[in-house]
Parts: sequence; C-alpha cells; structure tokens
Amino acid sequence: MGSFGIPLFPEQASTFARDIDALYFFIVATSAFFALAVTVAVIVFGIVYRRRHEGEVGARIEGNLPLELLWSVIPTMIAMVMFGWGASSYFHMRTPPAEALQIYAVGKQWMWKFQHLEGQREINELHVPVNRPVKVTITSEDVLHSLYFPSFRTKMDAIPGRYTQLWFEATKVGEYHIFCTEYCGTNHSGMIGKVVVMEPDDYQAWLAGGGVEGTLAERGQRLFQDLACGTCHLDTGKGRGPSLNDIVGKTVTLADGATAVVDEGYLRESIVNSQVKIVQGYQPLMPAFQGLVSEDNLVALVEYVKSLSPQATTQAPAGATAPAADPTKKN
Amino acid sequence: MSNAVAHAEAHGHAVPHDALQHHFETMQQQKEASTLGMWVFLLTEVLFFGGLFFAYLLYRVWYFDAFAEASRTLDISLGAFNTAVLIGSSLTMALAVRSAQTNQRSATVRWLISTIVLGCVFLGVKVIEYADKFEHHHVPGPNFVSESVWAAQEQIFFSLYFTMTGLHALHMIVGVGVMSVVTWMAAKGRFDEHYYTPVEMTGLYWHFVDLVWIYLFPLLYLVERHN
Amino acid sequence: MSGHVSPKSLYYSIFGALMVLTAITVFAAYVNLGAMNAPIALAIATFKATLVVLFFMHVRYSSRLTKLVVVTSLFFLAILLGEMMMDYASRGMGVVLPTLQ
Amino acid sequence: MLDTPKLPERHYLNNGHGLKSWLLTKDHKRIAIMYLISISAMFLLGGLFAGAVRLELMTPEGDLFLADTYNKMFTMHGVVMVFFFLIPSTPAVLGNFLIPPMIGAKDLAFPRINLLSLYIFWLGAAFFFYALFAGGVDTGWTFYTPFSSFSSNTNVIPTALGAFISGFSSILTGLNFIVTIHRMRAPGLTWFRLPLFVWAHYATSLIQVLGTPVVAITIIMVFVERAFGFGIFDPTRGGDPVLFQHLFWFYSHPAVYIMILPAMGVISEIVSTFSRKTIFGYSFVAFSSLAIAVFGFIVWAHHMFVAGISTYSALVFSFLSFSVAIPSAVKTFNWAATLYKGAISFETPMLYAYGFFGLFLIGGLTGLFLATLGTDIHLHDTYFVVSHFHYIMVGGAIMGYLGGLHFWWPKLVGRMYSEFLSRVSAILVFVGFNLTFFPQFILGYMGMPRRYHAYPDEFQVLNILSSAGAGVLGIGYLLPVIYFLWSLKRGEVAGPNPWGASGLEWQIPSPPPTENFKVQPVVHGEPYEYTPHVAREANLV
Repeated sequence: MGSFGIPLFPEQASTFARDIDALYFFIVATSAFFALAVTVAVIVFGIVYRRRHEGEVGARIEGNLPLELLWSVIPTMIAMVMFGWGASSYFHMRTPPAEALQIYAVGKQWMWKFQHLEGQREINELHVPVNRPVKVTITSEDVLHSLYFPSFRTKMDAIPGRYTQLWFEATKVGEYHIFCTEYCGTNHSGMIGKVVVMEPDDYQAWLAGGGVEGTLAERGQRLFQDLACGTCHLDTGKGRGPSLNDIVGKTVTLADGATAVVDEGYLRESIVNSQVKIVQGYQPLMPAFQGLVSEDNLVALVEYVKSLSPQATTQAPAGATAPAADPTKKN
Repeated sequence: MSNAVAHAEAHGHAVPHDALQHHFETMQQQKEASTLGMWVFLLTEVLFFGGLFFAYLLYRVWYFDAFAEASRTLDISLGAFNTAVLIGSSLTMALAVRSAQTNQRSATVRWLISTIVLGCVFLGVKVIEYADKFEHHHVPGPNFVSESVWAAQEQIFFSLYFTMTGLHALHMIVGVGVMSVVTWMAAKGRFDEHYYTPVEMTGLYWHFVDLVWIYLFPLLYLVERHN
Repeated sequence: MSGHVSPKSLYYSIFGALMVLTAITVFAAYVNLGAMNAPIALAIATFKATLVVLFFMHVRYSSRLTKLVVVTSLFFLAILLGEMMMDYASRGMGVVLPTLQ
Repeated sequence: MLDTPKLPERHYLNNGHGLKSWLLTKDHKRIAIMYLISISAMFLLGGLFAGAVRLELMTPEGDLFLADTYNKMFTMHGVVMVFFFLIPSTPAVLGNFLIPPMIGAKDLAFPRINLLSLYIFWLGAAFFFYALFAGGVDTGWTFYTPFSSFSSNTNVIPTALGAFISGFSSILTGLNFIVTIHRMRAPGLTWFRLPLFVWAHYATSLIQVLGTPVVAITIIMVFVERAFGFGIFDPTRGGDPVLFQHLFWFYSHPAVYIMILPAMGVISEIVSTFSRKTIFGYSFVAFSSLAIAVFGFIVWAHHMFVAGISTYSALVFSFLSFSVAIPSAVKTFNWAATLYKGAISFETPMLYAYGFFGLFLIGGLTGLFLATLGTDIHLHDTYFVVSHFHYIMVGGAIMGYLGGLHFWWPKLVGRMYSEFLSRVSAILVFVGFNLTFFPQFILGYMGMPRRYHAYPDEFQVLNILSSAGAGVLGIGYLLPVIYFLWSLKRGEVAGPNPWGASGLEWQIPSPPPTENFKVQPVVHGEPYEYTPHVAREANLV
C-alpha cells in the first residue's frame, strides 16, 4: 500500500487488523467531517463578516440554547458509538480462544526471548503458524517493556513481577516487525525483531528442527527436581506443601479464607513470593525464590506444573495479576 | 458556583489597620483571602498524603501478613504516647487561637510555646523510634535484615512507614519553625482582636498535621495486634 | 470581626473525646474482630478527624466557601482512591461480557 | 480616534530601577515579566533539544548521537517543555499580568507568595540545570519506574527534584489565582461578568492545586526508592510498577489541561475582540472550562490501556475519556458561532486564534483514537501519540500563548510590534507545525514507536518531512523574539486600547501603573459589550 511512494498503513496480517482499521477509518471520517465543518465555518464567517469600516461592531447574539444542546448531544452520541465499537474490539483482543497456541515471551534489556512449548527458544525472532490463534504470555526480567506487533494491531506491556498476555491470529504468511514500545533504556530502539508467520507444515518442520533439549515442560520438570520441589510437593497431597496434580484452573482457599484461581500468574507468584498466598491447611515454610530463578526458568516450571493438570483449560483471565486480592475486603 | 461565594461587602474603616496591605480594601477582605488561601493549601495537602495512603492501602490488602508482622515491631506505647502529645498540642493550639481572638497577648504566647514544646516532644519520641529501627536494621534497602518469611513485603511496609512518618515529621518541623516566628510576633504585640490571621492560619496547619497522624497511628501501629 | 470564639470548655471536651477515642482505638486493636478491625479503626479515626475539622479548625462556624473547599478535597480524594481501587479490585476478574461481534 | 498616543509618565516598568527593584518586587506585572523571560529561555533550550531529536531522526540509523545521548535529548526536551515551559507558560505570564486588572484589583491576593513562586520556579530550574551539566537524564519525562528507580544510571534524582520543586511554584500560582478570583473582584463584577480568560484560569488553578500534590508525592516515592533503596513500586519486593503510573497520570493527564485551558481562555478573548462581538454562549464556554477541569481528573488511565490494568477499568476509563471531548467540542462550536455576524479583522492575534482552531481541532479529534480502546491498543506509545499531544500542547497551548502574547504585548510594554513580521511568523508557525507533526500521525499508524533512536528504513521519508517542518517551525518561533525586542524601543506607542477591546484591562494605561487602578473600578455592564458607542470611545480612563 502506498501513496506517492509513502506507505500509509502497516500490513493487515492478523484477524484484528481489518476490524481495527475499519474502526480507525470510521473515526477518521467522523473527525474529518467535524474538522471540515468547523474549518469551513470559520473561514466563511471570516470572509463574509470581515470588518468593512473602522467603527463596525458585530451583532449582539448572546447564544442559543437549542443549538448548544444539539452540539453537545450529537457529539456525545457519536462518541458513544466509538466507545462501543472500540470496547467490543478490545474485549475480543483481550479474550484468547481456549485452543490458542501458548508461547512465552520474556523482555530483557534489550531483547525479546520467546519460548515454545515444544522446547524451541528464540531471541528477537518469533515463528508462528498462520491461521491459528497464538497466545503470548509476557513478562520482564528488569524494567517495563512492551511487546508490539504493528501488523497484527496489538501490543501489551511486559511488567516485571507478573504475567500479562496478548493473542493474535496471523492471516498472512510473511515477516513482520516486532517492536518494544515501552521505553526501557539505552538500546530501546534496538529491542526489535521479526515475527515469521509460516504455513502450518513449515511451522511443524521448524519446530522439529534440531538443538532442542526436550519440551518446555520437560525442562521445567528437570528444574523441579534440581530445586527439590518434590520433597514437599508430594503427589499424595500428604507432603508439607500441597500436591500440584490437577490444580490449574481450580479455585483454592487460602489461609486467610480468601480464594484464588490457579493460573500462570498465581503459580509464578507462589514460587517467587511463596509466602503471600498460602493454601489453607499448610504452613508458610517454602522459601521465596525471588531472584533465584530466572524468568525463563520460571516459565518452564509453570509450564511443568500446568502439564500436571491435563484436563485444565489453562487459560488465565485477562489482566490477571499476581496478587489478585480484593482491596475492598480487609482482613 | 456563585451562590457558594460569600462576598466581602464590608465597608472600609475610617482609619486603616496597620496590618492592612495596600492591595486590599478592608481587613475583612484580607482575612477572608488568607483563610481561603490556607484552606486551598490544606486541600493540596490532602491529595498529597492521599497518594501515599492509597499505596499503603493497596499493599496492606495484598500483603496483610507481612504488614501485620512488621507493624508489631513498632512500639505501641510510644505511638500512643505521641498520639496523646499531638492531640494535646492541637488543644493548646486551639487555645492559642482563642487567646488571640480575645486579645490576650501573654496567654497567646504561653499557649503557642506549649504547642511548640509538645511538638518537639513528639519529634523527640520519633527520633527514639527511628533510632530503634536503625539499630534493628528495619530500614528498607541494602541493610535491611529480617528473619521473617515475608521479609520482602515487610520492606514495603517499612518503606511506607518511613515515607509517611518522615513526611509527617517534616511537616511538624516546618510547623514548629513557623510557630516560633508567630510566637515572636505575638510577643511583640503584632496581633489584636482585629488582626490575628497568622495565629489562626498556623493553627489550621497544625490541626491538619494532627489529623494526618490520627490516621497514621492506627494504620501503622495497629495493623493486627490481637494475636 | 474577630470570628467565632468558642468557649474554652468546648476545646477541653473535644480534647477529652479525642483522648478517649484514641484509647478505644488501641483497645479495639487488641480484640479480634475478624475482618472488622480495620474498618473500625478507620471509622474511629474518621470520627476523630471530623471533630478536629469541625471544632478545632472551626469549620462548623466557617463560611460556605470553606466548607466547599473541604468537600472538594474529599471529592477529589475519593476520585483518586476510588478509580485506582476499581482497577485493583477488578484485576483478577476474567472477561465475562459477551463480545458484540 | 485621539491623536498620537503617548506613553504614560509613570508606569510599572519605570517605577523603580535596577536589579533589586525587580528581584524584590511584589508587583504581579513585574513578576509576570520575569516569568516571561525565564520561560522564554527554557523554551529556547527545550527547542534546541527538539532540534537535536529531529536531526537524529533524519536518518534511520542512529548515526548522529549515541543512543544514550539521544535518550537524554528527548528526556530533557520533555522535562524542560512540560515542567519549565508549558505548565507555567500562559498562567504565570499572561494570567499573572492580566488577572488583577481584568477583575479590577490592584494585585493578586498574595503578592509575596507570587514572588516566592517565581523563586521556587528558579530553584527547580537550578536543580534541572545541575542535572543537565552533571550529564543529563534519560528516563523520559514520565520517570517510569522501575527504570527510573533501579535501572537508569543518570541524574534522575536532581531532575525529579527539579520537577517536584517547580510543582510547588505551580501550586502557589494556582492558589493565588483561586483566592484572587474569589476575593478580589471589583464591586459589581459578578462571576458571570468575568472575562472567560479568568474563568479558564480559575479552572486551571483548580487542576494545579488538586493534581500537582499527587505527582509530588509520586516523585517522592521514586526518590526514596532511588536514594535510599526503599521499595514501594519495586516488583522484586512485591511492589507494583503500575501503581506509579496511576499516581503519575492522575496529575499528568490533567496537566495537559493546565496547558490548554488558559490558551482556550486567551482564544475566547481574542475571538471576541477581533469580531467585536460578545462571545456566543458565554455560560457554556465558562462552564465547559470547569467541566474539562473536573472530567480531566477521571480519565487518566487511558494512558495505561496496555499497561496491565484490568479489562473492566480499561472499559470504564475509555468511557469516561469521551466525557472530556464534549466540553472541548462545545467550546469550539461556540467560538465558531461567535464569528457569525461579527465584524472580523485579521490582525496577528486573530491569525493565531485561527491557527489555534486548526491545530486544536486536529489535536482534539485525534484524541478520540486514543480514548477508543480498540485503536489505542495499536496506537499507544507510537508516533501517533507523540503527534496528538504536540497538536494539543504545542499546536493548542503555544498557539494560544503566542496569540495572547501578541494580543496583550501592547499592554505589557506599551508599544506595538511589526504587524507584517508578526503575520509572517504566525503563518510560518502554522505551516511549519503541520509539516512537522502531521506526518507523525501516519508514522504512528504505520507502527513507529516513540523514543526510538534508530528506526526501520520505511519510516524515513515521513521523518525527513517532519524534520524539515521543524526547521520552518523554529524560524516561526524565533521571529517574535526579534520583533518583540525591536518593539521595546522602536515600536509605535500603542495607547491604552489599540484593538478597541472591551475588558477592564484595556481601560487602564499601557503599560499600566504599578497599582493598576487609581480608584477602584465599579463594574456595571456585561462582559464583551461592543456597541458602536463603546468602540468609538475606547479610552475610558
């Protein structure tokens, strides 16, 4: 696409792109209408009512109530249309389909690290299949970053200490930009990469490509053993820590009576700040692993624990945060 | 908006008061301007502390156990004593304003000095408390030491504790400084029943500082004391 | 001209009330009231603050404009706290609204 | 008309000579002039940083500056322009100078506090200059944590303290205005007889006193993290960096209205004066200022739609964000309607007002894209946002400020500037501005992120256009310096009311005497009364 050689739009390469562009055009058209109307009015008035002699004064017009109401109410109604449309697109963008392919992204000054469930790990490059929803769970090892796919019209901040997520379904095979859009220091503008959208077969072939030491969950399992997590987290549930079998997606009751849904964010927090949410009936004995396990490895551990819950739909609620307590309820 | 406005319609005095500044028409107008100015300033203070209180509230809900445990390391008797001292200083301040209103110069000075003394007592106790925290390495940052399993989140509590009480103490130091000047002015006989605005304004400020502490005390010292 | 002069006895009784309320606050903190401990402590603090504002700070006898300033500060404080709380309180909630498209 | 007007013998400029008579003055007019000089210097400095940024961006490679240097350039551009130019601009200069004469007062309610606010401003600027000469700062003007607290190794503390301190200057100015407008109005000058400039400043002052303290405490929290290693927003101790953003934007979103509302007030005055007509829908324009000030406080999290806030709060904040659009639209329509059946002339201030219409319209309407959730996800933190807020804060606020400066310059110094050069500069600014910033909308939709030192090749053409525009814009901004300075000695003597305007400030001599009014004026009429009679006898006092 282009006009006079200047490109005006990024590629429409995801299922969101068409909708967001249409919304964009709707607002452009509405804005252009109002901008033109006012511009034409002030120019025409400026010419027609120009001062013709030194002593001339304008007509005494104080105002007009119906007119005021009209130009308050009509823009309000148009604004509500924009809001509704935008909100509906947003909900769509914030609701990953259950069957979405899971990928993890970790931002770090100044690179994007991606991990596939099958075990592939890549830096500043992301391979995804075309026509299949992909959910990216994002976090950061240091400062804020933001994962942005302009051709997919979506982005999400990477926030240290918690998981955020976005999803997309690529519709066109090709290579597109990945940008970091949250300023993160010296080499912020170097924190860019490309997303490679592939035909499903090519993607499978790429996944099968060598150099992978087992799946992400398997790597997590090895870490689980290295860190001796199994000493307490016995399968039987009789250990000093709760059993981790089949917990993902379930609601657990905590020591203080509050409840929490077990999702990726909860699992992560239960490792790094293990004392904050203690499952009822257990003692706060587990050491906090804050700073001891890298975000990459945390992802592996989380994925391993998830693999212990085969039936669970592991879809985390959008915007789920680490400490998801309800501030209106005090202990 | 306009009906909420009390207009200054007072008539000018034949002989202007010494304290009347040139750009005001009457003492009444001058006083109302000062009062409104002070209240608007206190409004900014409410929002200033408001941001801090929200941070406290959020983390207290998130990390209640850590907050409860950290709070238990504070000395409740010192906190309660300081609360009493500060409320007492508010009383002496109110009485100072009253003495100024009724043109009792020596009583005004006396009450103002009492307020300053009580303010200094509060700050002195605060110094003792801070020294204790330094000794026990409860100051967040690289030197923080805690045996607790909630050590990390305890640091948030202590960060807020020091920021909140530190800013409060800073306000008190400013208050004591201003009050010293006002006391000197009162001793010099600058005030009478027509002009005591500085005393009154200092009073408003001091009561506000008291008011902040009224919230800080239960929030910081009394998170969970019953077990 | 010299504004409202409250009787000394009023100031002393307000002081007394504040001291009693402080004692109650400390006492209440040692009683296990479950989830009610914090709301009770805050309610007492708010009551104390109200006494200070109304009597020590003379708002009870002040102009409507002064009262308006007080209310304004509370209103914007409520916006600040309320809207932030809205975010944090709804963080854990999933998307349940149906998508319109 | 009378024959050639003469300068009054005694006025505020010659009432006392020497540096001391300025530095210790309590006269709001002299303080305004000192603010004018200070912020003009800051504008020049901020402009130099902007020029450096635009130069770097002419090529895709980061070849002119090191990445760190570039990051410091845009950070210091933002810090200087926001905290040391835009926030004080119209209120501290024009508001300070004009509110007392507009309401028939001899001075602001607290002249000493007014002077104090100037000194505090200088102190804040001193902290900033310390940071500048110590090597600069690279956090972006937003100071986002944890980068600002634990990652950046530049002078965050002095810069943040500079912003913190200058905030108090802003609070004191706002406080002074609020009290002055409540308590110092001349007899007969009821709220609905106030000039809209005064209404706009009242609304601005509300934001200054309500919002600034929150950013102050936020800066303190970053300060204790960075200086003492405290942890409040620190994720490694369980803190939430998003909380910083909430607190920061609670001020920094309304801060945009601190910049634009006074400019809107200026535009109301100019439009009415140069069409010799009362403002259309006075009370709607007045209340829309207040509405913008209040609504401005409930919409801040639209800066955070992709920052990890909850889906529901994003929805609520998006909905609320549209509420600001309505009073802004109402204002614009009322200005346009004011022109209807006016007696319009196009001296320089009116050209600036027309320029304001064009730029504010674009700036305001592009805000809709960012309030709408779906499009904001794509546009957030791209050049679209950069362009949008420059249209508001530069296109809107600076056009208003410059328009006001041209409008009241004869009142400030008693002399006229070159009408020809000033028209040229108004046109250059308008054209240069659009050339600079319009391409950035397209860049933004293309996906070019902001704060990028180097960028992919396909963005180059538009960036070159933008940089070229910046050159034109720079000339447009420099021209007024020349003809304003020239006018000080050589300009034609203006007389009290060169435009035949209706406000109280035009009824006193230019430049005004120190006490503004020899006797306290009593107001009988409505604002903006233009009858043929009034027009002929402009010089009433």
